[in-house]
Amino acid sequence: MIVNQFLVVAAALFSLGVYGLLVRRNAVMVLLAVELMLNAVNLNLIAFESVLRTPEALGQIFAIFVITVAAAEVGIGLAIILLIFRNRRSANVDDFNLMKL
Amino acid sequence: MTFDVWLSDPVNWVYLAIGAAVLLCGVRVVTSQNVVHAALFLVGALAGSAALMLLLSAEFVAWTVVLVYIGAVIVLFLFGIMITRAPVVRDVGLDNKKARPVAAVVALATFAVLTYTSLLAFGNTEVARVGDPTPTETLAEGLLGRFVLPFEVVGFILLAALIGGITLARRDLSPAEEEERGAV
Amino acid sequence: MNPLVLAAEEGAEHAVELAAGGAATQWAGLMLVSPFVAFLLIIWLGKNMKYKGGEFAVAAMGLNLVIATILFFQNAQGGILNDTHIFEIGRIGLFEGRDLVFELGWMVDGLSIMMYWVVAFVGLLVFIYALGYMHGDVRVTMFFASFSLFAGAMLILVGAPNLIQLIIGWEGVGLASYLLIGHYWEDLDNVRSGNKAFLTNKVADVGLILGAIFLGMGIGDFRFTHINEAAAAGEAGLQTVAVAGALLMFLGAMGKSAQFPLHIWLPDAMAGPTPVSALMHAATMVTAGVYLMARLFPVYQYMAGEAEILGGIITVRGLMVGIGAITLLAMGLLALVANDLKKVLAYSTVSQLGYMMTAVAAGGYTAGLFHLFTHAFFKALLFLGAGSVIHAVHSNNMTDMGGLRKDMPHTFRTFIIGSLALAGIIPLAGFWSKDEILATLDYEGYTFVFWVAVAGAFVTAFYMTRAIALTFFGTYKGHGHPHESPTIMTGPLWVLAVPSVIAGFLNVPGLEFGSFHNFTTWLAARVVPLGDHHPEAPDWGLAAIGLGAAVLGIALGWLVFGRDADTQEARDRLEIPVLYPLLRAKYFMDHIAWAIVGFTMGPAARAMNWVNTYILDGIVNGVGAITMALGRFVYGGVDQRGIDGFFNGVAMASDAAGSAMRKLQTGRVQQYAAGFMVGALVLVAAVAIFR
Amino acid sequence: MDWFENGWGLSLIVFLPILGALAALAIPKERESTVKQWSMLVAVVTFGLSLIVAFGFDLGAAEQYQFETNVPWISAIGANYHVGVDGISLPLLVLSTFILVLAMIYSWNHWEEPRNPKAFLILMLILGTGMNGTFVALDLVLFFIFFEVVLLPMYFMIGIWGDKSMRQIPGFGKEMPTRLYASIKFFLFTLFGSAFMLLGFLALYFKSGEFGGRTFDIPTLAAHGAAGDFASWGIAGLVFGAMFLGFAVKVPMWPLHTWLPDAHTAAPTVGSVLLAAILLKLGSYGFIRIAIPVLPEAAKDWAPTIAILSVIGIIYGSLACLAQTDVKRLIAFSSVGHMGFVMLGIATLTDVGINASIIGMVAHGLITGLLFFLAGSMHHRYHTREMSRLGGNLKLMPRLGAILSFTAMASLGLPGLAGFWGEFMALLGAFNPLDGLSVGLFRGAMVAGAIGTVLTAGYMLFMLQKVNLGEPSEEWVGHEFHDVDRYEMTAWVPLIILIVVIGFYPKVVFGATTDAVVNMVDNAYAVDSTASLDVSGS
Repeated sequence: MIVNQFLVVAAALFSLGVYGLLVRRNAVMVLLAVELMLNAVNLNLIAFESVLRTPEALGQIFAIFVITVAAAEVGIGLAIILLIFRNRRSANVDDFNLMKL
Repeated sequence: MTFDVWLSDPVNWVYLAIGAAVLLCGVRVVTSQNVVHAALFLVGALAGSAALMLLLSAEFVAWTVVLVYIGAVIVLFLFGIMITRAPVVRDVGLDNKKARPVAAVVALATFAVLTYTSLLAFGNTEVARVGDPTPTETLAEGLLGRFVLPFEVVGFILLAALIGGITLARRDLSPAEEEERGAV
Repeated sequence: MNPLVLAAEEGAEHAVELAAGGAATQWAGLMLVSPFVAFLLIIWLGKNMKYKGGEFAVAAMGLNLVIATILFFQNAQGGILNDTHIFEIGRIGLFEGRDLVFELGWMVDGLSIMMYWVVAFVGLLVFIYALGYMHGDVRVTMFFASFSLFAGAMLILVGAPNLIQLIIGWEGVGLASYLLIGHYWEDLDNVRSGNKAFLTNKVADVGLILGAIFLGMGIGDFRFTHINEAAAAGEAGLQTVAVAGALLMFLGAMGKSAQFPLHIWLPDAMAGPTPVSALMHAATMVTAGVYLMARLFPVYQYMAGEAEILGGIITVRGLMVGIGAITLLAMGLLALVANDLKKVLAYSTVSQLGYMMTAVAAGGYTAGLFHLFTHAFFKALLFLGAGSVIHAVHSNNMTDMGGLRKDMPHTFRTFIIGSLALAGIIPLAGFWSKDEILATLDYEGYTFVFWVAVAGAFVTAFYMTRAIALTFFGTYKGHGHPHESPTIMTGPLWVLAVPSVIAGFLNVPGLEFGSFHNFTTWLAARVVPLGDHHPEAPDWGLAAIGLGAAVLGIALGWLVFGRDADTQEARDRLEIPVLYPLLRAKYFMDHIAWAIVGFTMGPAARAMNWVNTYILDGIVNGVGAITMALGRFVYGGVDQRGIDGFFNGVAMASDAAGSAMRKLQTGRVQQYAAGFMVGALVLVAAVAIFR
Repeated sequence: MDWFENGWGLSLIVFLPILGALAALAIPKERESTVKQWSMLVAVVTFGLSLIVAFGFDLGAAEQYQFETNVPWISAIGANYHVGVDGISLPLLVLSTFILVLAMIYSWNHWEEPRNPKAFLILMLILGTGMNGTFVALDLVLFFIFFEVVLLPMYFMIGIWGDKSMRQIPGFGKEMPTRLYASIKFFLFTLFGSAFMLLGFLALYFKSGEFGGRTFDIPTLAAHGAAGDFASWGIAGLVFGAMFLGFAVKVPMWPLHTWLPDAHTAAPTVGSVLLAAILLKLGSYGFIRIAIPVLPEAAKDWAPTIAILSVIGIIYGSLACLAQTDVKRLIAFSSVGHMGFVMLGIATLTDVGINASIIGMVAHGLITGLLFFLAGSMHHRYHTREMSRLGGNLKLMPRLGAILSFTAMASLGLPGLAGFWGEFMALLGAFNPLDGLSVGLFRGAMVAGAIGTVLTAGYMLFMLQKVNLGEPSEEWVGHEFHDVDRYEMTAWVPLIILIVVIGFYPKVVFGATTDAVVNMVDNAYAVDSTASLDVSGS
């Protein structure tokens, strides 16, 4: 196993996330795409760690931090979406183009 | 390393199978016209990457991904989907069709750049850690030792997010509704 | 290595008088051929006979039972060592001047004799039953022809002395299964069930075929005896491929024996007539996977079992035990919520197959096969009983049944016997075989799986109580007035009830029947020692745990469904939130399978077709078309438009630039994000290139 | 029968059909039954002669050319009239004469419009000469001529009696008749390949001058190949590539297959049968007979490419089948997959693999031939091949439906029927390719090929479900369909019996081939494996 095979998968996942981020209209779907990107980053961190082999397993620790932050991000993101949905009866990003309610 | 030498290692077959599954799921996450399907495919993509992490001997992180992402975050998503009343059937208006070509180009460019840079950086570097899982102990020591401050900060962020989420999502009831609820 | 030496080394445990078989083993080949003779006779003469050709099928099976019984007794007295009769059907040159020989033939040893006898005994009874059940149905001739084809293929499978013949029989039973599941092919749903069964098995067969290639080419020989000897002797050629081969073989066994997640075909296979479900999808065909694992037991025991796979996460054996354990519990739970009587039994079958697989995988060769042996009787009995009920009420659905114990006393009593045997109530057959599995799991140290198996025993008792309560107790809810089935159908029920009660005593640890020894001795493969564990005496502690779980299941089942089985409240009690919808949806396995096939194969096929039509053909056609297009371009493009086009183009370009600039400022987050991504990419690329 | 043994028997088998065709020219067009009886007589006698060859063949010496004739022919270029059979060509020769007889029986009362039995039969006889000749030719010039002879009758068969519908070809302005498009595509494609093949032959001819005289003789060239004379030849790879193009078009290998679905779909029934059963085998036979023994080193270099293309063909052909709506086109695409297995066997360059490819060729000839017969008969009755309109065939015509089910099962490689051995042994061969070939790559090919068998089962069951099972659609209610008639039965029953016999007793084929194949592989690779071990880098 070479490290690049994992990096390529991660890169592909990240790019798919970028695609989803740009193309989706539904805000929840945009968040899904962001999750995909975050996950790709995690995969990268793990792959780097398996090459660098730091004694404290830094890559894995960072991955855990990323997971935690991602969980927080989803929670707050969904809450915001919920709020907007309640006020505008829509979860489409297209409708978020005015910074007023 | 030539391709056939690489291919003759059965672990790489496993990798190929999982990688293909991950990518397939990933593609469906961003292309599926059914929001529930997209969320379920995200489960597949996450599970696949957890499997890849297992291949990389990062057991703890892999199971964390399974537990936190698949177990918790996806449920959150499904709630989000349901609450925002997204249609759970095929929804042709889910994508901004005009953005597709641009998005595809940007995504391909991202992929190209990332792949190019990682090839540049790592070449044929072998994965050092095969079949030698990182002990959870190491992680625990790292988290509660050198990184204890960030760890606490992250925990605080999570708490803040939780409170913020509740505050944001909580519906302020009108006095009439308040009364109604009290009656029940 | 000399087989006798190996057997002697194993010591006193198998101190049976070893002798080559006599005339009976020669005649055993007749068993493999007679169903095919019956098949041809049925097709040729069947249409005009009273039972539409079923007579031939029964006659062939009767002959087989006679031969199998003679072999059985001869083997029980230690009269048969391991006799193989073969015919060469092909020979080709192989590497190093050796020849690769393809053979057909039949093998006569303890394992195959047991399978011969089960297939012949259950087969004969089911055939007789089918004479009554299928009377007046459509295409009875075709039914019996396919059924005979199945019997022949199954005997070819279990008699196979080598992997090639095993594959032939294996796919042969698959074909018969496809034909019989789709027996009522006017309804496309049944056809789809048949297709699902065939294709799921075909996926698994990739494992079987590749596994056969790995193991066979590892030592250049496809004979089981040679592969097993090589495994026991640790031959290097086999060692290199053993793990891959063993895993692939297990994949094949997972398909045929309906192990999770390849179990999805078996519940749908209930679309076939009930005798088919009884014989093929409960008693014999689906046990082929377990049989295969037992046949290649030394490969797992000596070579592949403890090997670590997937980077050391799990051992081969652990994987197999795990899959068996998942199957036995998860599928048992599904039987709790099924409303179709046959599907309850189908899920029960999958669950019991999980028991067998777990046992064989954990190293309990005898335990797994003993459960296979007893399960064949009581599960065939249950299916035939269900068929009798369905015959009477003309519905598969338990909500159309109820209160049948008065109207159908014979069916009711035999069904109770079968259920108690399945639930594992002492002293019926299922108790002893399940106990042996529990003992094996305990001995081999699979403590967690042991408790899973105990939980499975509880669930088994629970869903069988539910099925009986809904079917035979309460009040009748269907149409018309149900009647007991004719003797030709109830007869086989009572005959099957006998071994369901007593078969368990054949292998009580420490109990021997004089010169007949016991089941363990009959089955012992005397060519290669198996090294599995046999307790000296029953462990009553373990037995009590298993029995307690079963009794608890029955009690709880009766408490929930017993007296008020008809009422809605009784049914609602099961509707536990989350779990109930999950079970009703069958863990979404069908959805997942469909998603995998639907989202990959369909688009891939369309893509290939598109590539073919537009790209490959396009190149060919393009070469032809380009010449003409070039001519058109020179005239139309350059001459007519070129000069005017230039001026128009300049104007259009400036207009477009203006519009594009205006669009930049849109207020849409995603467009900003796209810009951000592009910027970041340019920076990264610049760093990477000019570093 | 001394003259027969000494080779003139083979010449009779080759030239009897064309002589019969010449004689048939003299029969007036109106006397249809005379023409039919005469052609049938010629075909049956040819088949009988090939049986005499088969039974007179010394199986103990299957690796040698028997019934051999070698006389000077065009002395200016050293081309000889050299024919003979060995264990490799014998099964194919018998298959070829046999299928011709069955095709004649079938066409006894199935004539496509414009009705002209005389012309059609004459073309079939000429085709017979071409096919038989290719399988016995032992001289490159002779081989090339026979290889090209088959083009002409097939071109006319498709072009005159083929599909009458019109079709819009992308890139062309007007619609054109499907049959013309298909026939021209078939002709040009094959001719394109043959041109390169001829270049390759000429290169061999001139190169052989360095080792004791220029020659077109295949055994002599193979001996040069075995002795390693061509091992250090710089352009050997290119020469092999040229021959590869010629043979691969005929097989056909992906991506040179696009003529095949069109030609098969457009051709009249008998044309499709002959095309599938025999013509495709000319290509793969060419690999075994010429390309590999003469240029073993180059073959080794090319083997991975061939294997990869074969596997792509297997997966691609199967997937394309799943997307088809036309029964005949589906069967045509299935040939791409099945011939992929044949080529995978050849690419392993082992005894097992090449035996697999020969039995695969025979089985594919029998099974796909039968499938095309059935598709033709169904089209004859329903006047459509659209699967969406068919259904319940088994109810409308039980016998036809039963035979279709049987053949589909054979085609998906059910063990116990002929199709199994070709697929299974090709995978078996891929497990252990020739020393020096990449084991990883070939095992990957093996896995992919095994997955291909699942796809094959998928589309065959899909086809059965659409065509055979379920209730007949309303369109056909009230129609009277005549089930299989006796001409069809006579043509099909021998095929069915052979499929079962080969399935359970593959020795019918292996008995003849194995010694010849072992001898060929040993000659080609045993010598150089010791001489140039360091070069091959195993």
